Amino acid sequence: MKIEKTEKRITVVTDGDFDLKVCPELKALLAVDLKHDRSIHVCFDLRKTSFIDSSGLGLILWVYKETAPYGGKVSVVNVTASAEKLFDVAGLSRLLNIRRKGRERLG
Amino acid sequence: MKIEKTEKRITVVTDGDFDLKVCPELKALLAVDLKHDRSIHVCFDLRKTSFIDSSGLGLILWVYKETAPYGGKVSVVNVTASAEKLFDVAGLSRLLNIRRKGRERLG
Amino acid sequence: MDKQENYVKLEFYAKDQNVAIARLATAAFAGEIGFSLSDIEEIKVAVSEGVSNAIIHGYGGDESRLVEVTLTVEKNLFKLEIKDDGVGIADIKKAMEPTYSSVAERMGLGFVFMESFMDTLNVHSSLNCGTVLLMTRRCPHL
Amino acid sequence: MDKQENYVKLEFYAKDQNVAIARLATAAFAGEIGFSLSDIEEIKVAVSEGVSNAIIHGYGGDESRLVEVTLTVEKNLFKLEIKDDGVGIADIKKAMEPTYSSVAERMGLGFVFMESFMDTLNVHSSLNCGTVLLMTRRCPHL
Ligand SMILES: Nc1ncnc2c1ncn2[C@@H]1O[C@H](COP(=O)(O)OP(=O)(O)O)[C@@H](O)[C@H]1O
Ligand SMILES: Nc1ncnc2c1ncn2[C@@H]1O[C@H](COP(=O)(O)OP(=O)(O)O)[C@@H](O)[C@H]1O
Repeated sequence: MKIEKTEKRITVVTDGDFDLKVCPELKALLAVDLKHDRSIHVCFDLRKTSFIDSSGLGLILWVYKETAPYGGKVSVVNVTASAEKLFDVAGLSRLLNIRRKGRERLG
Repeated sequence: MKIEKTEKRITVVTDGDFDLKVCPELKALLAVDLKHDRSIHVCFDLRKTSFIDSSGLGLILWVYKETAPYGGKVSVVNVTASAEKLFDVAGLSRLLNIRRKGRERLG
Repeated sequence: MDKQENYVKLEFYAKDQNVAIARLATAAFAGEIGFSLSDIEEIKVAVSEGVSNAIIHGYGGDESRLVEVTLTVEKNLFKLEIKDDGVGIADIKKAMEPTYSSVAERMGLGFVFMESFMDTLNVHSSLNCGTVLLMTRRCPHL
Repeated sequence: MDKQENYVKLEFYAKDQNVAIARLATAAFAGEIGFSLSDIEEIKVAVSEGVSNAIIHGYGGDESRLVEVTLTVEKNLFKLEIKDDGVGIADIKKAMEPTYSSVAERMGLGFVFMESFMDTLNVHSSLNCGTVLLMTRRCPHL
Protein backbone atom coordinates (compact mmCIF):
# COMPACT_ATOMS: atom_id res chain seq x y z
CA MET A 1 0.00 0.00 0.00
CA LYS A 2 1.28 3.43 -0.89
CA ILE A 3 -0.19 6.81 -0.02
CA GLU A 4 0.98 9.89 -1.85
CA LYS A 5 -0.03 13.35 -0.79
CA THR A 6 0.04 16.72 -2.50
CA GLU A 7 -1.72 19.83 -1.23
CA LYS A 8 -4.82 19.12 -3.28
CA ARG A 9 -4.88 15.40 -3.48
CA ILE A 10 -4.27 12.13 -1.65
CA THR A 11 -3.62 9.13 -3.87
CA VAL A 12 -4.01 5.71 -2.30
CA VAL A 13 -2.55 2.76 -4.19
CA THR A 14 -3.76 -0.38 -2.45
CA ASP A 15 -2.05 -3.58 -3.48
CA GLY A 16 -3.13 -7.19 -3.18
CA ASP A 17 -6.33 -7.58 -1.20
CA PHE A 18 -8.48 -4.57 -0.35
CA ASP A 19 -10.54 -6.43 2.26
CA LEU A 20 -11.30 -6.65 5.97
CA LYS A 21 -7.64 -7.11 6.81
CA VAL A 22 -6.28 -3.87 5.40
CA CYS A 23 -9.21 -1.55 6.14
CA PRO A 24 -8.65 -0.64 9.81
CA GLU A 25 -5.04 0.42 9.25
CA LEU A 26 -5.82 2.35 6.07
CA LYS A 27 -8.77 4.06 7.73
CA ALA A 28 -6.61 5.19 10.66
CA LEU A 29 -4.01 6.61 8.28
CA LEU A 30 -6.58 8.47 6.20
CA ALA A 31 -8.44 9.76 9.27
CA VAL A 32 -5.32 11.68 10.27
CA ASP A 33 -5.07 13.33 6.86
CA LEU A 34 -8.76 14.13 6.62
CA LYS A 35 -8.68 15.84 10.00
CA HIS A 36 -6.45 18.48 8.41
CA ASP A 37 -8.45 18.99 5.27
CA ARG A 38 -11.81 17.56 4.32
CA SER A 39 -12.11 19.43 1.05
CA ILE A 40 -9.37 17.34 -0.51
CA HIS A 41 -9.57 15.02 -3.53
CA VAL A 42 -8.92 11.40 -2.58
CA CYS A 43 -8.04 9.09 -5.44
CA PHE A 44 -8.02 5.32 -4.96
CA ASP A 45 -5.82 3.72 -7.58
CA LEU A 46 -6.69 0.01 -7.82
CA ARG A 47 -4.09 -0.89 -10.45
CA LYS A 48 -2.33 -3.26 -8.05
CA THR A 49 -5.45 -4.43 -6.23
CA SER A 50 -6.26 -8.04 -6.99
CA PHE A 51 -9.38 -8.23 -4.84
CA ILE A 52 -11.94 -5.90 -3.29
CA ASP A 53 -15.16 -6.65 -1.40
CA SER A 54 -17.72 -4.70 0.64
CA SER A 55 -15.14 -3.96 3.35
CA GLY A 56 -13.00 -2.10 0.79
CA LEU A 57 -16.03 -0.41 -0.74
CA GLY A 58 -17.14 0.60 2.74
CA LEU A 59 -13.85 2.36 3.35
CA ILE A 60 -14.12 4.25 0.07
CA LEU A 61 -17.69 5.26 0.92
CA TRP A 62 -16.53 6.41 4.35
CA VAL A 63 -13.99 8.73 2.71
CA TYR A 64 -16.77 10.03 0.47
CA LYS A 65 -18.98 10.78 3.44
CA GLU A 66 -16.14 12.52 5.27
CA THR A 67 -15.21 14.75 2.36
CA ALA A 68 -18.29 15.36 0.17
CA PRO A 69 -19.99 17.84 2.56
CA TYR A 70 -16.80 19.90 2.56
CA GLY A 71 -16.38 20.02 -1.17
CA GLY A 72 -14.02 17.09 -1.33
CA LYS A 73 -14.01 14.55 -4.14
CA VAL A 74 -13.42 10.81 -4.36
CA SER A 75 -12.32 9.01 -7.46
CA VAL A 76 -11.49 5.37 -8.08
CA VAL A 77 -9.28 4.58 -11.04
CA ASN A 78 -7.88 1.53 -12.78
CA VAL A 79 -10.86 -0.55 -11.78
CA THR A 80 -11.14 -4.08 -13.23
CA ALA A 81 -14.35 -5.27 -14.84
CA SER A 82 -15.05 -7.52 -11.82
CA ALA A 83 -14.56 -4.70 -9.33
CA GLU A 84 -16.67 -2.36 -11.46
CA LYS A 85 -19.56 -4.79 -11.06
CA LEU A 86 -19.31 -4.42 -7.27
CA PHE A 87 -19.45 -0.64 -7.47
CA ASP A 88 -22.48 -0.95 -9.74
CA VAL A 89 -24.34 -3.41 -7.50
CA ALA A 90 -23.52 -1.20 -4.51
CA GLY A 91 -24.93 1.83 -6.30
CA LEU A 92 -21.65 3.68 -5.82
CA SER A 93 -21.12 4.34 -9.53
CA ARG A 94 -23.45 7.33 -9.20
CA LEU A 95 -21.72 8.83 -6.17
CA LEU A 96 -18.11 8.33 -7.07
CA ASN A 97 -16.00 9.03 -10.08
CA ILE A 98 -15.10 5.52 -11.22
CA ARG A 99 -12.86 4.83 -14.16
CA ARG A 100 -11.66 1.65 -15.77
CA LYS A 101 -8.45 3.14 -17.07
CA GLY A 102 -7.32 6.10 -15.01
CA ARG A 103 -5.47 9.05 -16.41
CA GLU A 104 -4.78 9.90 -12.82
CA ARG A 105 -1.60 8.12 -12.01
CA LEU A 106 0.67 7.99 -9.05
CA GLY A 107 3.99 9.83 -9.41
CA MET B 1 0.78 -28.35 -21.19
CA LYS B 2 2.17 -28.43 -24.68
CA ILE B 3 4.12 -31.18 -26.40
CA GLU B 4 6.02 -30.43 -29.58
CA LYS B 5 7.63 -33.13 -31.64
CA THR B 6 10.26 -33.12 -34.34
CA GLU B 7 12.05 -36.20 -35.64
CA LYS B 8 14.91 -35.81 -33.17
CA ARG B 9 13.29 -34.17 -30.24
CA ILE B 10 10.21 -33.98 -28.05
CA THR B 11 9.77 -30.73 -26.16
CA VAL B 12 7.39 -30.77 -23.21
CA VAL B 13 6.25 -27.40 -21.86
CA THR B 14 4.43 -28.06 -18.62
CA ASP B 15 2.47 -25.16 -17.20
CA GLY B 16 1.25 -24.45 -13.69
CA ASP B 17 1.79 -27.37 -11.35
CA PHE B 18 4.02 -30.28 -12.35
CA ASP B 19 2.79 -32.54 -9.55
CA LEU B 20 0.82 -35.71 -8.81
CA LYS B 21 -2.17 -34.43 -10.74
CA VAL B 22 -0.58 -33.99 -14.15
CA CYS B 23 1.88 -36.89 -14.11
CA PRO B 24 -0.33 -39.86 -15.08
CA GLU B 25 -1.68 -38.15 -18.18
CA LEU B 26 1.69 -36.80 -19.27
CA LYS B 27 3.29 -40.19 -18.73
CA ALA B 28 0.66 -41.90 -20.88
CA LEU B 29 1.22 -39.39 -23.68
CA LEU B 30 4.99 -39.76 -23.58
CA ALA B 31 4.82 -43.55 -23.35
CA VAL B 32 3.20 -43.63 -26.78
CA ASP B 33 5.96 -41.51 -28.30
CA LEU B 34 8.78 -43.39 -26.62
CA LYS B 35 7.43 -46.67 -27.94
CA HIS B 36 8.30 -45.44 -31.43
CA ASP B 37 11.76 -44.15 -30.65
CA ARG B 38 13.73 -44.45 -27.43
CA SER B 39 16.87 -42.78 -28.79
CA ILE B 40 15.15 -39.43 -28.89
CA HIS B 41 16.04 -36.22 -27.04
CA VAL B 42 13.31 -35.18 -24.60
CA CYS B 43 13.46 -31.61 -23.40
CA PHE B 44 11.35 -30.45 -20.45
CA ASP B 45 10.86 -26.69 -20.62
CA LEU B 46 9.78 -25.45 -17.20
CA ARG B 47 9.38 -21.78 -18.16
CA LYS B 48 5.67 -21.88 -17.37
CA THR B 49 5.90 -24.30 -14.48
CA SER B 50 5.16 -22.64 -11.15
CA PHE B 51 5.64 -25.73 -9.02
CA ILE B 52 7.38 -29.11 -9.20
CA ASP B 53 7.82 -31.81 -6.57
CA SER B 54 9.06 -35.41 -6.43
CA SER B 55 6.13 -36.59 -8.59
CA GLY B 56 7.30 -34.31 -11.42
CA LEU B 57 10.93 -35.25 -10.87
CA GLY B 58 9.91 -38.90 -10.90
CA LEU B 59 8.34 -38.51 -14.32
CA ILE B 60 11.47 -36.87 -15.69
CA LEU B 61 13.63 -39.64 -14.23
CA TRP B 62 11.30 -42.23 -15.79
CA VAL B 63 11.88 -40.67 -19.21
CA TYR B 64 15.63 -40.76 -18.54
CA LYS B 65 15.49 -44.46 -17.68
CA GLU B 66 13.40 -45.23 -20.76
CA THR B 67 15.73 -43.41 -23.15
CA ALA B 68 19.28 -43.43 -21.75
CA PRO B 69 20.03 -47.10 -22.57
CA TYR B 70 19.04 -46.42 -26.20
CA GLY B 71 21.18 -43.32 -26.63
CA GLY B 72 18.40 -40.88 -25.80
CA LYS B 73 18.94 -37.70 -23.89
CA VAL B 74 16.93 -35.73 -21.36
CA SER B 75 17.33 -32.05 -20.69
CA VAL B 76 15.46 -29.70 -18.38
CA VAL B 77 15.57 -26.01 -19.21
CA ASN B 78 14.34 -22.75 -17.73
CA VAL B 79 14.56 -24.11 -14.23
CA THR B 80 13.96 -21.69 -11.34
CA ALA B 81 16.38 -21.50 -8.41
CA SER B 82 13.83 -23.27 -6.18
CA ALA B 83 13.33 -26.12 -8.63
CA GLU B 84 17.09 -26.43 -9.17
CA LYS B 85 17.48 -27.13 -5.47
CA LEU B 86 15.12 -30.12 -5.83
CA PHE B 87 17.13 -31.55 -8.71
CA ASP B 88 20.29 -31.11 -6.61
CA VAL B 89 18.87 -32.74 -3.48
CA ALA B 90 17.52 -35.57 -5.65
CA GLY B 91 20.96 -36.07 -7.18
CA LEU B 92 19.52 -35.64 -10.66
CA SER B 93 21.80 -32.76 -11.60
CA ARG B 94 24.48 -35.31 -12.46
CA LEU B 95 22.24 -37.48 -14.64
CA LEU B 96 20.33 -34.85 -16.54
CA ASN B 97 21.27 -31.77 -18.47
CA ILE B 98 19.73 -29.04 -16.31
CA ARG B 99 19.86 -25.39 -17.21
CA ARG B 100 18.60 -22.26 -15.52
CA LYS B 101 18.12 -20.34 -18.73
CA GLY B 102 17.58 -22.57 -21.70
CA ARG B 103 18.74 -21.79 -25.16
CA GLU B 104 16.48 -24.62 -26.22
CA ARG B 105 13.16 -23.00 -26.83
CA LEU B 106 9.87 -24.20 -28.10
CA GLY B 107 9.04 -23.22 -31.66
CA MET C 1 -16.29 -41.55 -7.34
CA ASP C 2 -17.27 -39.12 -10.08
CA LYS C 3 -14.18 -37.32 -11.34
CA GLN C 4 -15.62 -33.89 -10.56
CA GLU C 5 -17.13 -34.72 -7.18
CA ASN C 6 -15.09 -33.09 -4.45
CA TYR C 7 -15.09 -31.96 -0.83
CA VAL C 8 -12.78 -29.58 1.04
CA LYS C 9 -13.46 -28.23 4.52
CA LEU C 10 -11.54 -25.44 6.20
CA GLU C 11 -11.67 -24.55 9.87
CA PHE C 12 -9.79 -21.52 11.15
CA TYR C 13 -9.47 -18.85 13.82
CA ALA C 14 -11.72 -15.83 13.31
CA LYS C 15 -8.79 -13.66 12.25
CA ASP C 16 -8.93 -11.16 9.43
CA GLN C 17 -5.88 -12.62 7.68
CA ASN C 18 -7.75 -15.91 7.28
CA VAL C 19 -10.34 -14.35 4.98
CA ALA C 20 -7.67 -14.37 2.26
CA ILE C 21 -6.81 -18.02 2.95
CA ALA C 22 -10.47 -19.07 2.69
CA ARG C 23 -10.77 -17.04 -0.49
CA LEU C 24 -7.70 -18.60 -2.09
CA ALA C 25 -8.76 -22.14 -1.23
CA THR C 26 -12.26 -21.47 -2.55
CA ALA C 27 -10.90 -19.95 -5.75
CA ALA C 28 -8.66 -22.97 -6.32
CA PHE C 29 -11.59 -25.34 -5.63
CA ALA C 30 -13.82 -23.43 -8.07
CA GLY C 31 -11.04 -23.34 -10.66
CA GLU C 32 -10.76 -27.14 -10.53
CA ILE C 33 -14.48 -27.40 -11.24
CA GLY C 34 -14.00 -25.34 -14.38
CA PHE C 35 -15.54 -22.01 -13.40
CA SER C 36 -14.25 -19.14 -15.55
CA LEU C 37 -11.97 -16.48 -14.14
CA SER C 38 -14.81 -13.98 -13.91
CA ASP C 39 -17.07 -16.56 -12.20
CA ILE C 40 -14.25 -17.19 -9.74
CA GLU C 41 -13.96 -13.47 -8.99
CA GLU C 42 -17.63 -13.49 -8.04
CA ILE C 43 -17.33 -16.61 -5.92
CA LYS C 44 -14.37 -15.01 -4.13
CA VAL C 45 -16.54 -12.04 -3.21
CA ALA C 46 -19.26 -14.33 -1.87
CA VAL C 47 -16.93 -16.33 0.39
CA SER C 48 -15.16 -13.19 1.51
CA GLU C 49 -18.41 -11.52 2.59
CA GLY C 50 -19.62 -14.58 4.45
CA VAL C 51 -16.36 -15.18 6.30
CA SER C 52 -15.94 -11.48 7.12
CA ASN C 53 -19.43 -11.48 8.61
CA ALA C 54 -18.67 -14.50 10.77
CA ILE C 55 -15.55 -12.75 12.08
CA ILE C 56 -17.02 -9.27 12.61
CA HIS C 57 -20.65 -9.93 13.47
CA GLY C 58 -20.69 -13.55 14.60
CA TYR C 59 -17.71 -13.33 16.92
CA GLY C 60 -17.38 -9.57 17.33
CA GLY C 61 -13.62 -9.71 17.07
CA ASP C 62 -12.96 -12.69 19.37
CA GLU C 63 -10.17 -14.24 17.32
CA SER C 64 -10.00 -17.47 19.30
CA ARG C 65 -13.34 -18.66 17.90
CA LEU C 66 -13.62 -20.94 14.87
CA VAL C 67 -15.11 -20.35 11.43
CA GLU C 68 -15.87 -23.28 9.12
CA VAL C 69 -16.00 -23.12 5.34
CA THR C 70 -17.16 -26.24 3.52
CA LEU C 71 -16.80 -26.58 -0.24
CA THR C 72 -18.50 -29.39 -2.10
CA VAL C 73 -19.30 -30.18 -5.68
CA GLU C 74 -21.70 -32.92 -6.60
CA LYS C 75 -23.93 -33.50 -9.59
CA ASN C 76 -22.86 -30.24 -11.23
CA LEU C 77 -23.71 -28.13 -8.20
CA PHE C 78 -21.11 -26.15 -6.30
CA LYS C 79 -22.01 -25.66 -2.62
CA LEU C 80 -20.38 -23.16 -0.30
CA GLU C 81 -21.23 -23.34 3.40
CA ILE C 82 -19.96 -20.87 5.99
CA LYS C 83 -20.57 -21.55 9.65
CA ASP C 84 -19.90 -19.78 12.92
CA ASP C 85 -21.06 -20.49 16.50
CA GLY C 86 -21.37 -16.82 17.30
CA VAL C 87 -24.12 -14.47 18.42
CA GLY C 88 -26.54 -15.39 15.66
CA ILE C 89 -29.03 -13.16 13.87
CA ALA C 90 -32.26 -12.14 15.60
CA ASP C 91 -34.13 -10.99 12.49
CA ILE C 92 -32.78 -12.66 9.37
CA LYS C 93 -35.17 -10.86 7.03
CA LYS C 94 -34.09 -7.46 8.29
CA ALA C 95 -30.41 -8.44 8.28
CA MET C 96 -30.67 -9.36 4.60
CA GLU C 97 -32.20 -6.04 3.55
CA PRO C 98 -29.85 -4.09 1.29
CA THR C 99 -27.81 -1.47 3.19
CA TYR C 100 -28.99 -2.72 6.59
CA SER C 101 -26.05 -3.11 8.95
CA SER C 102 -25.85 -3.34 12.71
CA VAL C 103 -22.41 -1.73 12.52
CA ALA C 104 -22.43 1.97 11.67
CA GLU C 105 -19.35 1.99 9.47
CA ARG C 106 -20.35 -1.00 7.34
CA MET C 107 -22.35 -0.85 4.14
CA GLY C 108 -24.87 -3.61 4.69
CA LEU C 109 -24.08 -5.08 1.31
CA GLY C 110 -22.57 -8.42 2.27
CA PHE C 111 -25.81 -10.37 1.78
CA VAL C 112 -26.55 -8.39 -1.39
CA PHE C 113 -23.22 -9.46 -2.89
CA MET C 114 -23.68 -13.09 -1.80
CA GLU C 115 -27.13 -13.14 -3.42
CA SER C 116 -25.93 -11.38 -6.56
CA PHE C 117 -22.96 -13.63 -7.15
CA MET C 118 -24.32 -17.04 -6.21
CA ASP C 119 -27.44 -18.75 -7.56
CA THR C 120 -28.99 -19.39 -4.16
CA LEU C 121 -28.37 -18.23 -0.58
CA ASN C 122 -29.95 -19.73 2.52
CA VAL C 123 -29.37 -18.32 5.97
CA HIS C 124 -29.95 -20.40 9.10
CA SER C 125 -29.36 -18.66 12.37
CA SER C 126 -30.53 -18.57 15.92
CA LEU C 127 -29.56 -16.19 18.70
CA ASN C 128 -26.45 -17.27 20.58
CA CYS C 129 -26.19 -20.47 18.57
CA GLY C 130 -24.51 -19.10 15.49
CA THR C 131 -25.14 -18.78 11.81
CA VAL C 132 -24.89 -21.07 8.81
CA LEU C 133 -24.88 -19.70 5.28
CA LEU C 134 -25.50 -22.13 2.46
CA MET C 135 -24.86 -20.88 -1.05
CA THR C 136 -24.96 -22.79 -4.31
CA ARG C 137 -23.97 -22.12 -7.87
CA ARG C 138 -24.47 -24.30 -10.94
CA CYS C 139 -21.23 -25.57 -12.42
CA PRO C 140 -20.33 -24.58 -15.95
CA HIS C 141 -21.03 -27.21 -18.59
CA LEU C 142 -17.64 -28.50 -19.61
CA MET D 1 -4.44 -13.66 21.24
CA ASP D 2 -0.96 -12.93 19.89
CA LYS D 3 -1.23 -11.22 16.52
CA GLN D 4 0.81 -13.88 14.78
CA GLU D 5 -0.78 -16.91 16.45
CA ASN D 6 -2.95 -18.74 13.97
CA TYR D 7 -4.66 -22.02 13.14
CA VAL D 8 -6.13 -23.33 9.90
CA LYS D 9 -7.24 -26.91 9.33
CA LEU D 10 -8.13 -28.44 5.99
CA GLU D 11 -9.92 -31.71 5.46
CA PHE D 12 -10.43 -33.03 1.94
CA TYR D 13 -11.03 -36.05 -0.27
CA ALA D 14 -7.88 -37.93 -1.23
CA LYS D 15 -7.99 -36.59 -4.80
CA ASP D 16 -4.95 -35.47 -6.71
CA GLN D 17 -6.44 -32.04 -7.51
CA ASN D 18 -6.59 -31.30 -3.79
CA VAL D 19 -2.81 -31.38 -3.44
CA ALA D 20 -2.76 -27.97 -5.13
CA ILE D 21 -5.47 -26.63 -2.81
CA ALA D 22 -3.57 -27.76 0.28
CA ARG D 23 -0.42 -26.24 -1.18
CA LEU D 24 -2.06 -22.88 -1.91
CA ALA D 25 -3.63 -22.63 1.54
CA THR D 26 -0.33 -23.56 3.17
CA ALA D 27 1.57 -21.02 1.06
CA ALA D 28 -0.91 -18.29 2.02
CA PHE D 29 -0.67 -19.26 5.69
CA ALA D 30 3.14 -19.20 5.56
CA GLY D 31 3.09 -15.89 3.71
CA GLU D 32 1.02 -14.32 6.47
CA ILE D 33 3.63 -15.44 8.99
CA GLY D 34 6.28 -13.59 7.03
CA PHE D 35 8.21 -16.44 5.42
CA SER D 36 10.12 -15.29 2.33
CA LEU D 37 9.11 -16.39 -1.15
CA SER D 38 11.93 -18.92 -1.33
CA ASP D 39 11.01 -20.30 2.13
CA ILE D 40 7.44 -20.62 0.91
CA GLU D 41 8.57 -22.56 -2.15
CA GLU D 42 10.24 -25.07 0.17
CA ILE D 43 7.24 -25.31 2.47
CA LYS D 44 5.05 -25.94 -0.60
CA VAL D 45 7.23 -28.90 -1.53
CA ALA D 46 6.98 -30.32 2.00
CA VAL D 47 3.17 -30.16 2.14
CA SER D 48 2.88 -31.45 -1.40
CA GLU D 49 5.01 -34.52 -0.65
CA GLY D 50 3.14 -35.31 2.54
CA VAL D 51 -0.31 -34.96 1.01
CA SER D 52 0.68 -36.87 -2.13
CA ASN D 53 1.91 -39.73 0.09
CA ALA D 54 -1.37 -39.82 2.01
CA ILE D 55 -3.26 -40.06 -1.29
CA ILE D 56 -1.02 -42.57 -3.06
CA HIS D 57 0.35 -44.72 -0.27
CA GLY D 58 -2.05 -44.15 2.62
CA TYR D 59 -5.24 -44.64 0.63
CA GLY D 60 -3.89 -46.31 -2.51
CA GLY D 61 -6.14 -44.26 -4.74
CA ASP D 62 -9.40 -44.53 -2.78
CA GLU D 63 -10.58 -40.96 -3.35
CA SER D 64 -13.47 -41.12 -0.91
CA ARG D 65 -11.09 -41.15 2.07
CA LEU D 66 -10.13 -38.00 3.96
CA VAL D 67 -6.77 -36.28 4.36
CA GLU D 68 -6.26 -33.65 7.07
CA VAL D 69 -3.74 -30.83 6.95
CA THR D 70 -3.37 -28.70 10.09
CA LEU D 71 -1.42 -25.46 10.04
CA THR D 72 -0.55 -23.70 13.25
CA VAL D 73 1.81 -20.96 14.29
CA GLU D 74 2.54 -20.28 17.92
CA LYS D 75 5.52 -18.76 19.71
CA ASN D 76 7.45 -18.30 16.49
CA LEU D 77 7.09 -21.92 15.42
CA PHE D 78 5.24 -22.97 12.27
CA LYS D 79 3.73 -26.47 12.53
CA LEU D 80 2.47 -28.51 9.61
CA GLU D 81 0.58 -31.72 10.35
CA ILE D 82 -0.62 -34.15 7.69
CA LYS D 83 -2.87 -37.02 8.68
CA ASP D 84 -4.46 -39.97 6.95
CA ASP D 85 -6.33 -43.00 8.29
CA GLY D 86 -4.88 -45.26 5.65
CA VAL D 87 -2.77 -48.41 5.55
CA GLY D 88 0.01 -47.03 7.71
CA ILE D 89 3.74 -47.74 7.51
CA ALA D 90 5.14 -51.05 8.78
CA ASP D 91 8.79 -49.98 8.98
CA ILE D 92 9.11 -46.22 9.36
CA LYS D 93 12.91 -46.25 9.39
CA LYS D 94 13.06 -48.10 6.11
CA ALA D 95 10.33 -45.92 4.58
CA MET D 96 12.35 -42.83 5.37
CA GLU D 97 15.53 -44.06 3.71
CA PRO D 98 16.44 -41.97 0.68
CA THR D 99 15.26 -43.55 -2.60
CA TYR D 100 13.25 -46.23 -0.82
CA SER D 101 9.79 -46.50 -2.29
CA SER D 102 7.19 -49.26 -2.17
CA VAL D 103 5.95 -48.12 -5.57
CA ALA D 104 8.26 -48.96 -8.47
CA GLU D 105 7.74 -45.78 -10.46
CA ARG D 106 8.26 -43.38 -7.55
CA MET D 107 11.59 -41.91 -6.48
CA GLY D 108 11.47 -42.43 -2.74
CA LEU D 109 12.41 -38.82 -2.15
CA GLY D 110 9.27 -37.50 -0.46
CA PHE D 111 10.64 -37.89 3.06
CA VAL D 112 14.03 -36.56 1.92
CA PHE D 113 12.40 -33.37 0.65
CA MET D 114 10.27 -32.96 3.78
CA GLU D 115 13.37 -33.33 5.94
CA SER D 116 15.45 -31.01 3.76
CA PHE D 117 12.90 -28.23 3.64
CA MET D 118 11.51 -28.23 7.17
CA ASP D 119 13.48 -27.99 10.43
CA THR D 120 12.00 -31.13 11.97
CA LEU D 121 9.94 -34.08 10.74
CA ASN D 122 8.25 -36.66 12.97
CA VAL D 123 6.41 -39.64 11.58
CA HIS D 124 3.81 -41.51 13.62
CA SER D 125 2.24 -44.49 11.96
CA SER D 126 0.79 -47.86 12.72
CA LEU D 127 -0.38 -50.53 10.32
CA ASN D 128 -4.02 -50.08 9.25
CA CYS D 129 -4.44 -47.08 11.54
CA GLY D 130 -2.91 -44.43 9.35
CA THR D 131 -0.06 -42.00 9.41
CA VAL D 132 0.56 -38.61 10.98
CA LEU D 133 3.43 -36.41 9.84
CA LEU D 134 4.39 -33.52 12.07
CA MET D 135 6.79 -30.97 10.61
CA THR D 136 7.97 -27.71 12.10
CA ARG D 137 9.91 -24.73 10.88
CA ARG D 138 11.08 -21.69 12.85
CA CYS D 139 9.42 -18.48 11.77
CA PRO D 140 11.53 -15.69 10.36
CA HIS D 141 12.35 -12.89 12.80
CA LEU D 142 10.29 -9.97 11.65
N1 LIG E 1 -22.49 -14.38 10.85
C1 LIG E 1 -23.26 -13.43 11.39
N2 LIG E 1 -23.52 -13.42 12.71
C2 LIG E 1 -24.31 -12.46 13.29
N3 LIG E 1 -24.88 -11.47 12.58
C3 LIG E 1 -24.65 -11.42 11.25
C4 LIG E 1 -23.86 -12.38 10.59
N4 LIG E 1 -23.83 -12.07 9.27
C5 LIG E 1 -24.58 -10.98 9.13
N5 LIG E 1 -25.10 -10.57 10.30
C6 LIG E 1 -26.00 -9.40 10.53
O1 LIG E 1 -26.55 -9.03 9.29
C7 LIG E 1 -26.25 -7.68 8.99
C8 LIG E 1 -26.12 -7.47 7.52
O2 LIG E 1 -25.03 -8.19 7.00
P1 LIG E 1 -24.36 -7.73 5.64
O3 LIG E 1 -25.40 -7.60 4.59
O4 LIG E 1 -23.24 -8.66 5.34
O5 LIG E 1 -23.79 -6.28 5.92
P2 LIG E 1 -22.58 -5.76 6.81
O6 LIG E 1 -21.59 -6.87 7.02
O7 LIG E 1 -22.00 -4.66 6.00
O8 LIG E 1 -23.16 -5.30 8.09
C9 LIG E 1 -25.01 -7.39 9.78
O9 LIG E 1 -24.81 -6.02 10.03
C10 LIG E 1 -25.23 -8.21 11.05
O10 LIG E 1 -26.08 -7.51 11.93
N1 LIG F 1 1.00 -41.74 4.28
C1 LIG F 1 1.60 -42.93 4.05
N2 LIG F 1 0.93 -44.08 4.24
C2 LIG F 1 1.52 -45.26 4.00
N3 LIG F 1 2.79 -45.41 3.57
C3 LIG F 1 3.51 -44.29 3.36
C4 LIG F 1 2.97 -43.01 3.58
N4 LIG F 1 3.93 -42.10 3.30
C5 LIG F 1 5.01 -42.78 2.92
N5 LIG F 1 4.78 -44.12 2.95
C6 LIG F 1 5.74 -45.18 2.61
O1 LIG F 1 7.05 -44.63 2.64
C7 LIG F 1 7.69 -44.82 1.38
C8 LIG F 1 8.64 -43.67 1.10
O2 LIG F 1 7.93 -42.46 0.96
P1 LIG F 1 8.58 -41.26 0.16
O3 LIG F 1 9.96 -40.99 0.69
O4 LIG F 1 7.65 -40.11 0.19
O5 LIG F 1 8.77 -41.80 -1.31
P2 LIG F 1 7.70 -42.13 -2.47
O6 LIG F 1 6.43 -41.39 -2.21
O7 LIG F 1 8.38 -41.69 -3.69
O8 LIG F 1 7.50 -43.61 -2.43
C9 LIG F 1 6.55 -44.92 0.39
O9 LIG F 1 6.94 -45.59 -0.79
C10 LIG F 1 5.53 -45.72 1.21
O10 LIG F 1 5.82 -47.09 1.20
